Amino acid sequence: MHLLVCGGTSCRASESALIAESLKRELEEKGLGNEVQVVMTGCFGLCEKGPVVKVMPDNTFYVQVRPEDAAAIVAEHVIKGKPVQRLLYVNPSNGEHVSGSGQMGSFRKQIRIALRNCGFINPENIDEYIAREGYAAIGKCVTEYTAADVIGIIKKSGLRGRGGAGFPTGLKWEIASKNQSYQKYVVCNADEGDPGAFMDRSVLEGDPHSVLEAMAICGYAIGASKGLIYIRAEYPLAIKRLKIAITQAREYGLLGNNILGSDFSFDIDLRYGAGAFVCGEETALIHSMEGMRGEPTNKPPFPAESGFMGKPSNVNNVETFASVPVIINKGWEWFSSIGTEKSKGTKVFALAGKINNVGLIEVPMGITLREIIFEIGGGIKNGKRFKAVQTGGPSGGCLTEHHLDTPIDFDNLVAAGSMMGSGGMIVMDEDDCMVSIAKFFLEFTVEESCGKCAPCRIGNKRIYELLTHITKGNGTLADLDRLRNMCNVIKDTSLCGLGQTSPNPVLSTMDNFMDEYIAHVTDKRCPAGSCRDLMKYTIIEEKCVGCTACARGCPVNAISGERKELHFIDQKKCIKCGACFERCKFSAVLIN
Amino acid sequence: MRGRMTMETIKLTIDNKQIEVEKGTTILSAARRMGIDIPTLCHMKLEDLNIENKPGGCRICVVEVQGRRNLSPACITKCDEGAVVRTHTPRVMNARRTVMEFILSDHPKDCLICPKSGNCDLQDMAIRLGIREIPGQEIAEMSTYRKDTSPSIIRDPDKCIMCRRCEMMCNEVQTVGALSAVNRGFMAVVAPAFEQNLEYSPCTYCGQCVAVCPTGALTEVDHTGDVLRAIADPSKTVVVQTAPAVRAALGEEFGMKPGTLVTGKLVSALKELGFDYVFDTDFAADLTIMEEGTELLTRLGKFLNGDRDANIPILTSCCPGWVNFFEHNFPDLKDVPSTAKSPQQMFGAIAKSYFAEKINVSRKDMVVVSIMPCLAKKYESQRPEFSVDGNPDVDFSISTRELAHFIRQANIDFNNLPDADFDRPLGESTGAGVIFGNTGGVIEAAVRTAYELFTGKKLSRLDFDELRGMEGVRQATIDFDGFPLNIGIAHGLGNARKLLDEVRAGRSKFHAIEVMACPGGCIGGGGQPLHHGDSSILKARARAIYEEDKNKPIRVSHENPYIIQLYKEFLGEPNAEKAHHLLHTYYFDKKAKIIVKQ
Amino acid sequence: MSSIKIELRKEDVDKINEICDSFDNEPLELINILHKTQEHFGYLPAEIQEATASKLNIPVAQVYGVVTFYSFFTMTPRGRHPISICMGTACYVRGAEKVLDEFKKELAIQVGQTTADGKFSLSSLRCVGACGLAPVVLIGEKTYGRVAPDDVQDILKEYQ
Amino acid sequence: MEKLKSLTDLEKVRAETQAKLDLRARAGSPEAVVQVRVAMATCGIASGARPVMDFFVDELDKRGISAVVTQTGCMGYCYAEPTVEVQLPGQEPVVYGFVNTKRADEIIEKYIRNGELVEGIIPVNYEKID
Repeated sequence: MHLLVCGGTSCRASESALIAESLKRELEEKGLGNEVQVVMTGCFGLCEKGPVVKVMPDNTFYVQVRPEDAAAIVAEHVIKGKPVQRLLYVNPSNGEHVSGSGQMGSFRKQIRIALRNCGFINPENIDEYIAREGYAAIGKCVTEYTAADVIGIIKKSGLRGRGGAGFPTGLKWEIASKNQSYQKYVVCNADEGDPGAFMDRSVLEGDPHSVLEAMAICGYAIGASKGLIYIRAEYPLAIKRLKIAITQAREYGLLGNNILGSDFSFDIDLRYGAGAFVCGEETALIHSMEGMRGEPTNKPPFPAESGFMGKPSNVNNVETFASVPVIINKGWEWFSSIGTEKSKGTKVFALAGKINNVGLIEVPMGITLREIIFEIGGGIKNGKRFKAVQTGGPSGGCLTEHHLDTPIDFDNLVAAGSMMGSGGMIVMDEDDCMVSIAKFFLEFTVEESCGKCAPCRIGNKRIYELLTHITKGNGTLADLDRLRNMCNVIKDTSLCGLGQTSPNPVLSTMDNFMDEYIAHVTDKRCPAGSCRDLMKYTIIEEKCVGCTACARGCPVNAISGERKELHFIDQKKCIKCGACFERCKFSAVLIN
Repeated sequence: MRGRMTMETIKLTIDNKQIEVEKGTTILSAARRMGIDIPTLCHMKLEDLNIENKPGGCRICVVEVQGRRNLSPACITKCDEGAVVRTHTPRVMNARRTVMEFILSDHPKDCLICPKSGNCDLQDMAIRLGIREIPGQEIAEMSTYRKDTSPSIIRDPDKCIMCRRCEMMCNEVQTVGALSAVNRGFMAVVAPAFEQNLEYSPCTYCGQCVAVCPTGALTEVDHTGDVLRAIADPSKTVVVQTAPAVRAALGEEFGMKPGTLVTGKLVSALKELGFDYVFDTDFAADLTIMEEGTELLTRLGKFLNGDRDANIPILTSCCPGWVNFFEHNFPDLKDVPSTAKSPQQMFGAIAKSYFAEKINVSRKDMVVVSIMPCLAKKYESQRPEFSVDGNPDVDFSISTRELAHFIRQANIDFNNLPDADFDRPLGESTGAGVIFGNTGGVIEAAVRTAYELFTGKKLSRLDFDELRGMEGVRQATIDFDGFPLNIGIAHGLGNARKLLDEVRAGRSKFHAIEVMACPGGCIGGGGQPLHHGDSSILKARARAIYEEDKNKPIRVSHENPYIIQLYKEFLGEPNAEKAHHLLHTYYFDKKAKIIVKQ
Repeated sequence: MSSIKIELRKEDVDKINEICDSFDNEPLELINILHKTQEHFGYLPAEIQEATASKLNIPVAQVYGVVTFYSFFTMTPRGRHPISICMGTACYVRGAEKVLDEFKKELAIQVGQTTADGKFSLSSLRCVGACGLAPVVLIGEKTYGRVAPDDVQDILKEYQ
Repeated sequence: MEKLKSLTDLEKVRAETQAKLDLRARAGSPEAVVQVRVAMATCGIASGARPVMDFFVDELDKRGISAVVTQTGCMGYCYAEPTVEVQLPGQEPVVYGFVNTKRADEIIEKYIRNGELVEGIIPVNYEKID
């Protein structure tokens, strides 16, 4: 028998170590030290109910355990085999105590649909994929369904594009299916480029066949016989596994002519990106696949009308495709039962930043940010205060404490001034300056703008310059008005989605953290203490012992003072490198 | 052409006014039809020439379309049924102004000394939008690049606004491929490969990039200073020749209606400027017809005798941009074009030999200046094979635009100048020489002469309408008294490429092909007054050229008395030894070559 | 307009021709061709672009336009130990910028440059997807996770 | 590989593979083996999953434990990479995080040999759909 004690960061903070000790002591006292082991584990993703203790092998789950509960657990459960009722998890929906973790599904925040095979199967072995119902969906499509049936199922499932704006996938397929052409293309957008997003890569590395199968299903639905995966050249492992998967699928005849004995033929090739974020935009992606500069063109015409080689093309991203086979297998009713009214199913997020459990998570639409950050994510690193979470990458915005309980779906995120984007979710704490964060994203946009249209090419550069100006303490209140106007115009006039969303990080931080902008321009102060130019290092008279360590360490000789006497920092010379702060053993250097 | 059928139409409202347009019409053209002049910067459309630039990049033409989240660019947004469009709401005006401020924030402010000043689309737009300041300019970095001067064209990429017109002309219309958008984002700019000089690119110096550039990013090399110094030098006899297309366009620079012929004033102005002899390139055009026509008939004779190596079709060779083009792209066909020099170079060769002897001036004391609608002529005049002991046959070639500047600088009131006549002997020309300025003109002039020489009969008509027009590729069969002569005509190098590909493949059915590098021919040359995207200007010039032809007493080259005299006194027979030496040339293989190192 | 002449070794010309042939000299495959070419030569200098353009029968300006559009393509040879610092958001909020600054300082080069001895080159890249290890630095094939500015000297010492 | 020409062919592959996997996992079955799955996505490899996988392959063999070591994709626990899932016959799989060769050794000796759980387990925190 094992007693698992959650050693996740937030449980640890609430005395999980003490609980483990108490349990061990109780077991020793009862002479069970050798038979029952106490093991610390990683986070259970239930931090709000922590600390948690799990009893193995019967999977009983205790929540909000205190060190003094150890005696009861050992005496009642370990010795008598009777669960301690008062410590059991209470199902919030019916108020019943739940004993086994098998019945506790409802409190697990994650459901894995797109990631269903990631971490389970060997991605380089097609048999393992097939063992988990792989290629059953395309089999079902070609034998049981018409193309219109398939489109109908996807439409009714409510699946929306996971790549950004959330366009209904079924509708997209329908449009492509209606455009007549002897040749059509299914394109998988695997040019995942948001800084901080890696869900597509994980799917391709962990479950490449699900994408291949879905592309074939799409091909069947829209009447295309050719698929292309546009993938970042920076993803060598994903490319390798895709190539293996394509080869295996061809060997089994699951790609190629007359799939599973039907009239339907479909094959897939790879095309490589070469490091241009804008190629995530579908018209740019298509130009890039044609060997050209990845510059977007005005829509309409949409790719469904005129795409790759001028032929009707349907572009979806990796995660969207990965959700498709399950929908066919388990039915649209099942899929649409998950999620919110307008956003069905689950969404994969790459949870990163100042959070304890950095990871790839898949959650049902409608979950709150609070659940993601404080339960699945295990809360903020180093016990700092939560400040904001950035979603949607360079196209998205920052959400704050006020949004913690907003159910997450496509529309709510947009209403809150951000967007789903591809699913990067970067958590920030009190040390992060929101002006600098905005600047960081704009620097990215400036770097990645294709340069075709003037507002994006020049305007974003001007925003970036103004933000830099502000973080250096040279901004004025009037600059903030100008900043907002520039942002609005760039959104309003840019040619493609990149420019139309690039000011979002600025606008959303201005909306949510205006006080920080104002502090930068009027008080010349960075509240988070991160803008170097706005820092001021001073020496606290009472604490300085005159050891000269700071003066010796100053690279620009900005510190003067005799030995054993108070030292002084010349603000004009100071380059704010922080060397004095680090060297002072007496905490006599003050940063403000 | 499609038959007349009922077009599907669309009704929409622009600025509270209803309009019905054909399906597929853009908001921009619908609005313009209603007299609503939505401003544009990158967009350019040359009607009837099938040339359109519409990257939707500048975003100046944005308008508000009810129900759309963002503003829409009028130039590429098609009208929707029932759409409600507004072109001057506060939102639109603010966006347009802010975008313009962005563009100007990355553009040098040296307008006062910019070669484009006063003739710049960007400047006009700044004036139109009433831009008075550029907020944030003091912290705005500007994108800067190396400048480049070639024999014909100056590039100042700092002034590039990425309208992509030059790139479109160079790649889509001309298929030259010297220019491309390079780099990304803020540093994106149009440039030759490796941002090297045009000299190291396949540039033909056709100057169409310059002709469409809305700013001072692409301009011609200015040789007026050299000309001024030559005129001022008492030891030099300065001879000027002026190309046919110049007289049909120069007036525009002085506010005259496009299509106004200013031949007489042009001659007066050149005399006022102090040129010693004012001659006409049309004379040399007549000479070209003598040589090229003879060459055509010789080759045709061989061809009709079954000689498969007779190099039929013959290709015209008067256009230097075209010559550059085939040297780069079709060096394998370099025996196919006529070996006749261009009129400019024939003129130079004759001026510095026949005429210099006549007036007893040594070659080195004579300066030949040409006024050309063309920038490639600058390069052509500098080709080493067109010089004798380092002394070029044509010393300086200046464009129509440069001449206009020159006239203004010399305090000449052009509009009130009296008409004057060209000097003789090299100023006398026929209608055949004049029409060299239009696409199809060279071949028409050649037909007029070749017909009479081939058949020994007089032509009953001199106007060959079947050879005229603005279609990019045209063909006609002329009855040479029972022999059907198949003629092909291309203007624009992309069109020429189509015909040349056929020649290369041995599929061409033509006996003679005329090629002009510039759309419309020389009247649309890279050195002409800027058309600013208005193709009606080109058509007016073309009409003027044909009008000049009609008014000429002699309209066939071989009847030009001074040409007859030239052969009698000096050259002997067309294509004979002396003529060959002075008036013919040879071509080079200029395709990029890979040299294998061992 | 003067004729362009470029010099290349025979084996290099052969290699370029072989790569282009393997894609049927199809200009639509330009990006794939450039990937293969850069994989072989390590970078894409002007001569190689000229030879590729010539083989594909497209303007070299077009090739250059593509090469300069995509950050994956480079015209300068990379160092023997190419250093890439991830500047994804996760790495950024965990201090990647300071790590990058430290590398710049230690190597005295800027992003996109190579040290004079050809040993190191410095680049920043978008998310490598190892956000759990942020900030992440890649040197050649090796990944360094949770890098602090203080670690930079020690890391570089491994390559002395 | 034979081409699969019908749904029946596909079902046959599915059933055979599943049966094989089931036999491996079932306690007491003649083919029962210890199954070790190493998360070998980019982030896992970047964190050192490859030497860990090699260690399991070599050491399980050396120590005479019949086991199948395979690679798999990202399990999602980026903060705890490298992660390894160990499934003893007849038991629920257990995921271990922060596995280096030292911890791998501990996992082999304590958990695989003796069934004693080792510290550093990552509890499954999501619902499966099958």
